[in-house]
Amino acid sequence: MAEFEPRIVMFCCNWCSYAGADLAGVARLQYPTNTRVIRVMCSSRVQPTFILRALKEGADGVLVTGCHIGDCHYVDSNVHTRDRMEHVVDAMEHLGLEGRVRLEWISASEGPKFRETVTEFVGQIKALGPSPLRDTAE
Amino acid sequence: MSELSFFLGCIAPNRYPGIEKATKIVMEELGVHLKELKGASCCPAPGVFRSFDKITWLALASRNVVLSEEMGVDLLTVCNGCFGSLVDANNQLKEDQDLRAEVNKILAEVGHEFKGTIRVRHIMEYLYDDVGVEKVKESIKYPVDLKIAVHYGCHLIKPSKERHLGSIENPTFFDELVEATGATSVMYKDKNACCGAGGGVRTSSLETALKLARAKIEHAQAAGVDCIVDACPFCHLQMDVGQTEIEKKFGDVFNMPIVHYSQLLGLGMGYTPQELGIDMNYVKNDEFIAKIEKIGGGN
Amino acid sequence: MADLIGAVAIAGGGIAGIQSALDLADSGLKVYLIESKPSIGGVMAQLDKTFPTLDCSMCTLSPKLAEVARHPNIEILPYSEIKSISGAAGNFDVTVTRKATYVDPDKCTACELCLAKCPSKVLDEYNEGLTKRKAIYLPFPQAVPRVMVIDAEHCLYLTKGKCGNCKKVCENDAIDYDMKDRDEVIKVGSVILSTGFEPYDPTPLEQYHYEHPDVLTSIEFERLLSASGPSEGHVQLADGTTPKKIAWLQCIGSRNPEIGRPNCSAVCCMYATKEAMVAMEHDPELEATIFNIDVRAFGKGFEQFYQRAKNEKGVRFIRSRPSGVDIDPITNRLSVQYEVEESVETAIEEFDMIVLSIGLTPSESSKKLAEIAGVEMDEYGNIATSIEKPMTTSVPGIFACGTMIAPKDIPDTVADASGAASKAHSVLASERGTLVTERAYPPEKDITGEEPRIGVVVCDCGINIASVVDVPAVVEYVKTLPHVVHAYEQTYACSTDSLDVIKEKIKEHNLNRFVVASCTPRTHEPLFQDTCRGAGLNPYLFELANIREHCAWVHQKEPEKATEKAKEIVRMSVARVALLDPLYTQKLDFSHSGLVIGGGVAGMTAALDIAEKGFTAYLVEREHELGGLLRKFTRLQDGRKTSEVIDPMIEAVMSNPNIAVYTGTTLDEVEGAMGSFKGKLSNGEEIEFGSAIIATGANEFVPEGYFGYGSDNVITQSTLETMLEEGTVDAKTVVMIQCAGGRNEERPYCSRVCCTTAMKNAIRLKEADPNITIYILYRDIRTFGIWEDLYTRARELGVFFMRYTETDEPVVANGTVTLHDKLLHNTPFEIAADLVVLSSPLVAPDGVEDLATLFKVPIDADRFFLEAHIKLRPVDFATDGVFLAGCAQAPKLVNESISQGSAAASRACSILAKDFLETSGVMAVVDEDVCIGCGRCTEVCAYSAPTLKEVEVVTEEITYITRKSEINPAICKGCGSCAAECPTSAITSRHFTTEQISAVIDAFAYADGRVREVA
Amino acid sequence: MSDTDMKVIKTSDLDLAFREEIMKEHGAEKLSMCFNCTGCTAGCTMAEHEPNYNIRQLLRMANLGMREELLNHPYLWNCTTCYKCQERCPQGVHNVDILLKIRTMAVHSGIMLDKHRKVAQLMANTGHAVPINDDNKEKRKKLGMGELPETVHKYPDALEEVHKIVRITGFDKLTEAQS
Ligand SMILES: Cc1cc2nc3c(=O)[nH]c(=O)nc-3n(C[C@H](O)[C@H](O)[C@H](O)COP(=O)(O)OP(=O)(O)OC[C@H]3O[C@@H](n4cnc5c(N)ncnc54)[C@H](O)[C@@H]3O)c2cc1C
Ligand SMILES: Cc1cc2nc3c(=O)[nH]c(=O)nc-3n(C[C@H](O)[C@H](O)[C@H](O)COP(=O)(O)OP(=O)(O)OC[C@H]3O[C@@H](n4cnc5c(N)ncnc54)[C@H](O)[C@@H]3O)c2cc1C
Ligand code: SF4
Ligand code: SF4
Ligand code: SF4
Ligand code: SF4
Ligand code: SF4
Ligand code: SF4
Ligand code: SF4
Ligand code: SF4
Repeated sequence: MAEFEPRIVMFCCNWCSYAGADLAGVARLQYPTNTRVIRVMCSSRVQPTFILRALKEGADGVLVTGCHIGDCHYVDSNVHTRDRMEHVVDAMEHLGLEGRVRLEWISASEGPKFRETVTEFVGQIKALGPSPLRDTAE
Repeated sequence: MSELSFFLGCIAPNRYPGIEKATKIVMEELGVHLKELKGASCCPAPGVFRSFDKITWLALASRNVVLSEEMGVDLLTVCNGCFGSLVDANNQLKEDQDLRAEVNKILAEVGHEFKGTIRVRHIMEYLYDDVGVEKVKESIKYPVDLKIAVHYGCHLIKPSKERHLGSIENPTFFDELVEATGATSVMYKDKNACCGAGGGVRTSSLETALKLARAKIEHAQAAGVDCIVDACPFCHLQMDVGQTEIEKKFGDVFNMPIVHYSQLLGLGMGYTPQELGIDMNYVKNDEFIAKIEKIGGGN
Repeated sequence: MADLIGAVAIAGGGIAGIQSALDLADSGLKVYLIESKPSIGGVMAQLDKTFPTLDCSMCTLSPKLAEVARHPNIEILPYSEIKSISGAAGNFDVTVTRKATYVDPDKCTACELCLAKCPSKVLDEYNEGLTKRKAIYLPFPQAVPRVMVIDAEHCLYLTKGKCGNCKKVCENDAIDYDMKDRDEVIKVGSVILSTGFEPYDPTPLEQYHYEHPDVLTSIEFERLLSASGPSEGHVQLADGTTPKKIAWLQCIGSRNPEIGRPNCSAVCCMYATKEAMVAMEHDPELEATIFNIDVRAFGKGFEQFYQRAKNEKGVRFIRSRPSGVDIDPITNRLSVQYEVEESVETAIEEFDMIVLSIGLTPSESSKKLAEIAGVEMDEYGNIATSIEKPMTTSVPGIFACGTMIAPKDIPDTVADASGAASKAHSVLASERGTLVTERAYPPEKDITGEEPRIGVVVCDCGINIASVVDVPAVVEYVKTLPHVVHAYEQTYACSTDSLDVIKEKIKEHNLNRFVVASCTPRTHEPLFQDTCRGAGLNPYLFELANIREHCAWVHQKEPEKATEKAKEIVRMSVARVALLDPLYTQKLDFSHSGLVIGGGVAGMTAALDIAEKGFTAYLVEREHELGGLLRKFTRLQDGRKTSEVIDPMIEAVMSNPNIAVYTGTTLDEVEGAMGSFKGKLSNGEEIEFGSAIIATGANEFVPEGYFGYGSDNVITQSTLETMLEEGTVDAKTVVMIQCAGGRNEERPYCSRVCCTTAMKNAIRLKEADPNITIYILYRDIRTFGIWEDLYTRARELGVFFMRYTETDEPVVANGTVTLHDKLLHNTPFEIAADLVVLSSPLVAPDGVEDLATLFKVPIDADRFFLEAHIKLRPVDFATDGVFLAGCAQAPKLVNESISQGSAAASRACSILAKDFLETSGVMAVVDEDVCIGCGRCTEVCAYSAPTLKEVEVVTEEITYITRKSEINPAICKGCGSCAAECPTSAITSRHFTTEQISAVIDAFAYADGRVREVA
Repeated sequence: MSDTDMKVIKTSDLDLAFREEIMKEHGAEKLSMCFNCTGCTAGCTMAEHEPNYNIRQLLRMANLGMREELLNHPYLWNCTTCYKCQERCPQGVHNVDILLKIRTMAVHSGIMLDKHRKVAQLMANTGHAVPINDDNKEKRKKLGMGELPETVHKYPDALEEVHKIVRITGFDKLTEAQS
């Protein structure tokens, strides 16, 4: 059987983490191909229902990324991201989806961190195996 | 026929008379008459004497120049050291009136005066500029089929501000003159490097001086040449006598023949190594002598 | 007086000319951009990456090239040179010789059919002669304008009457062998000279053996590194093998008075560091060595870049300048001899490749142009300007910028260029808008009720994408997706002609949505959006799928998976674009005043430049006097009193009716956004302004705890300057210690000015008393560019220079300074000093954090303000309408601070000059019917854009008053936080609606490409 | 610990006029212009073979006024005057001209190597630094040349001129054997 290749949705804010991903690209930092990026202007746009939808529709993991606290292009909007994500991560435990959702701060200059985060998260999801919601997705 | 005075210096007449003789022969063949510069002294050697006392150096050097001035002809040297000393002295006295006055005061005591009327010439530069490569080529009766490492020597071309002989990093005039004899000038490592003798180093730190000479000869040998051709009896001595010393001190044996350009030219004109004193080198390389004996068609 | 003409001629289309052109054109002036080569772009177009950010040079430049190409106010005159200039400031006749290209630019589509058939091969100057091109050619793939040119010297038809192939194959009948050079007269009000530099040709320095095929110049090496270069970015030797050891030799053709080039070239230390780093990234096995005299890492972020190269990347820096390169004639191997650090010995080391870090030299054609223009040059052919008027030439109305004035890097060039634009704009302020053409767009198509008809172009990016991703397969796949009407492949989607293709496709296939699958939207979205507009599509009906940075580049070794991923990325974008709505901007009235904070030279210049253009400037200075740091020192490096510069400037500011000066005042509150800021000053006054410039400068660091500061006779440079002016220096021996408190862990940056300052003061001391003994103890002497003259002068006057290292600093104690010198075998060298002067760095002043918070702009780790883009936006903040200038950005010299002051004014005025302000279409709106007035949006919005207002709700049964949220479009930034927070989904975050994002999530999931139906 | 380990160079002990004295010499004017690029040393053939020899070091000591140390420097006489450094110095520092000046200063302070003293005396006495010897008289004869060259060797009057000059300049005294 082919090795399990997780499918991961990644939300990136336009100013920091998307730019960090761009920088990883410019620097040709290689990382696994499993993530698909959805760009939003600010990580605070990511409402919990998006995450649930992604998981429901077959994602094995969801990675939300934004500017570091203090660096938010929208002053401190990412504080709200943090608060919302705390709830989402908590909820995952109850849904048996522990470890499948993560929030990371990646700045525009952190190409290497972008790579590390993705690489590590892909590894983590690989270890967890396919999402239990996967079957219901089709 | 052009005329020049022939300034001998020390080493050519006193250690390598073959160079002195070869020069006279080849210049005559080329239509240049060399007149004896009677009573000339040591140039005196720039590295040492200029390092000791500038005025003594200038006074003695200018005396040599003045002897030629008095004959009304330019002065020819076959030695880079002599060239360096005499050109520098001649130029400095031409430019600096105070210095000239100071030196003339001394020269007056021995009945001379520096007037600044002549040029100091080096055989290579004279051949290239005044005789011309073409004429040299025409004078060759027996092409010299040798692979040669050309050693310009430092003071032939440097300091460039006093020499004006074109590129100092990649000079070609000597090579052209060598090739005019039918020989091949072979590129070798650190071709422009110093032989190690100058500046009084051969006198004060022979062993160090020899290290430079050894490197030079090593590189020439690695390039597969038959001999090294120079234009300076001091370089000549450093690389020839030096080989015997190198053998003693470091144990390396090269058997590298060292030939002055005037001698090389003589070969091409049909003179024998013996007539040119090439066999009088301290390094005895019979094979080489046998090879160059054949150049004149074996006569 | 002749009438003023609202147009500017710019000679030289390098980054300098491009920036000047864009600023002026945006401000409403007509621009003629005259470039002698067939394409604009200058040297920057040839570079690979740029220091210190390692941005791709072409990636940052090409959007600018395209912007120039499509700007309605800019006319490019390629392959042209100025022949004569007559007239006076405000009204010049400029005669331009337009060289024959033998190709009709209106007919050529750059189809490249002719290229294949041209038999004549010529060394390609774009690749520095490392490859060949044809006699008919396009200078480089992203060239602007994108039309062919025939190189008359090498064309067989034009030289020998043979061939004629290109004419035969050209289907557009574009070839015209009879074309002649012709002169054209353009009428302008001002002229900007920006014809740049030429890389020094190292051939005369024979000892470096440039003739050896593996001895390259740095610019050739840039081409080797570049993916678009001769070996597609693979650094290789002449025999095709990969070098394992490369050495860079610095200062080749610079800092060499013996060859008549005494100046430092200012950029080569950094570009060599960059080249070494990038080369090591290409090949981690590579050993990179940089031989230098001083490492001149003086600009913002440079020192950190250098330290990173040295300490983290393992680039070897050797402080020795080999005097030549040796070639082994048998092996042909290269070697250099150098002095070994921390020893008196030399070593000889072999290298596979040697890169000569050649200097920047004024080009012959620049000198000729300067003569034509009649402007003064210095003895080396640089345009002569003064410290206080750094862009002003000796001829009124003619300005200069960039490397034509002195060697400098891209950010300094760009600042200069905006500064020169400001100066030209000031001359012609009254003529703004008189000669411009509105950017004309066709009427927008109404797409209401239409089914999505999507067009997709998948870009190869040359080989950037295509070498990893199977682009044709992606195209085929995309064609199967719902609503996709047309999909195709393109080599360079962003090239001017490709943009035209997009427009054609939109028309041809009646498309109402468009996706470009290429690179990052962060650089390319505006370009393509504008193209869509040009085709009558609302710009928001466009989507970029990033298959380069997020795919091809990061999965280079997994082409199959990358292709799959690319397909999915495009699939998600297609799903999104199908649901996008047309959005419209709003035109708002706004304030045409500018606020400048900080009354140093930068701030005062900015205020004056704004005022000169007819706008009101508020100048807020917290001290009681204007002048800033210039009050703390007494002479400039050209020997004049600082008061000669500062007094007239203060006088000009105070007497200008358009400037309101507030000294002893600070700005305490700010609200609003670009166009409509409202501020409250500490005196209680409220002001309104459309844009703001932060020019709060810097202070001299008090080097407490360094080199005995505080004890007797240990002072800083500023104190010395005061003493010098007062004549109170009473010392026989003075020791200056450089980098005192700088370039260390606490302040890891180089302060840029203190080396020059030390030279200046040492010269003053020596000139006042030739018998004084001065030792300058340094780590690197960083008298970059033309300031090398001062270093030279100091040595001429007999100042002693001794080097120390960070790990072995001099010790100051009891009237002595002791250090170690390797050449003296590190025997302690004890200087009996009467006076020790510390060159301490400039540091950011108090209060920058407050300002940063007020304007929501960032500061860096060293507390200097952080510009939007280190290379191309040196005086912009990412936040619209806010700019920065002078030492607030990083330490710099007076001329540079002034240049930035003008630059910031130019940028600010390109906004103030507009008649109205356009809001973004991307913002949040409330559906009142659904809003329950909970007010959660007001809590999360960082800008207070939503407010709860009372509304009367009238239903059939009752009428009642309730609260509903309302979002101010001028304030909303479109972050979408409110939408995420709203419990009833009353808020729509436009362009990022819940529906749109959900569709993308679904498209992620459904590999069959099912896309949700449009409602 | 030996004395040398403890040594400290104190500027108060240095001769700050030393540099000016050198720079007065024609050709030595640019001594202070050296900006320590190392180019002279990094190219010096002598340095390649004698690692302790560093021309830049000598210039540095000259610049700093280290008169005593420099005139007694063990490697002061290692330069072969090949002029490579001088030709390549970007600042136009005439390394060799300067060095030669420094050497004369050493000699005039009585600091001279014995071997150099011998050559000097030879020259002062015979007019030739390398005078003729029997071996070479033989060679000359064999080549058909006069036994003695047409130099001071053959003309005693000329030699007398040389003697007179060295007396006037004081060269004979200067290079006399030291007690
Ligand atoms: C090897 C190398 C690497 C570099 N790396 C970096 C880096 O990483 N980061 C950085 O910031 N800087 C770098 N630089 C410096 C950078 O190239 C310059 O700062 C920048 O290109 C200067 O732009 P410019 O517009 O002033 O001049 P140019 O780029 O020279 O542009 C001048 C333009 O004028 C045109 N022109 C010339 N004469 C005429 C005329 N008579 N009429 C009309 N047009 C004319 C030219 O064709 C050219 O297009 C590097 C430089 C070199 C040599
Ligand atoms: C000792 C010394 C010698 C120098 N010598 C030279 C030289 O010879 N040549 C040269 O070219 N350069 C020299 N410089 C550098 C030169 O001082 C700067 O380039 C120049 O002063 C920078 O001008 P600026 O306007 O950016 O900043 P500043 O001159 O620092 O002006 C900033 C102004 O902003 C005000 N400000 C700060 N914060 C606020 C706030 N929150 N609200 C309102 N106002 C505020 C400050 O009070 C100040 O007046 C020297 C610097 C020093 C320290
Ligand atoms: S000249 Fe003609 S053939 Fe050549 S690119 Fe232009 S249109 Fe095509
Ligand atoms: S006519 Fe000239 S440019 Fe055209 S194909 Fe022939 S050689 Fe090339
Ligand atoms: S010191 Fe100046 S000239 Fe030399 S490499 Fe560095 S920047 Fe270029
Ligand atoms: S990916 Fe395409 S659009 Fe983007 S830079 Fe490359 S060529 Fe231009
Ligand atoms: S003294 Fe100043 S300018 Fe010079 S290197 Fe140090 S920090 Fe940089
Ligand atoms: S989108 Fe962001 S800025 Fe706009 S109102 Fe909502 S929270 Fe505020
Ligand atoms: S080459 Fe010249 S400048 Fe460089 S170290 Fe030697 S003397 Fe000084
Ligand atoms: S002249 Fe002397 S110091 Fe200079 S390179 Fe030659 S041997 Fe070395």
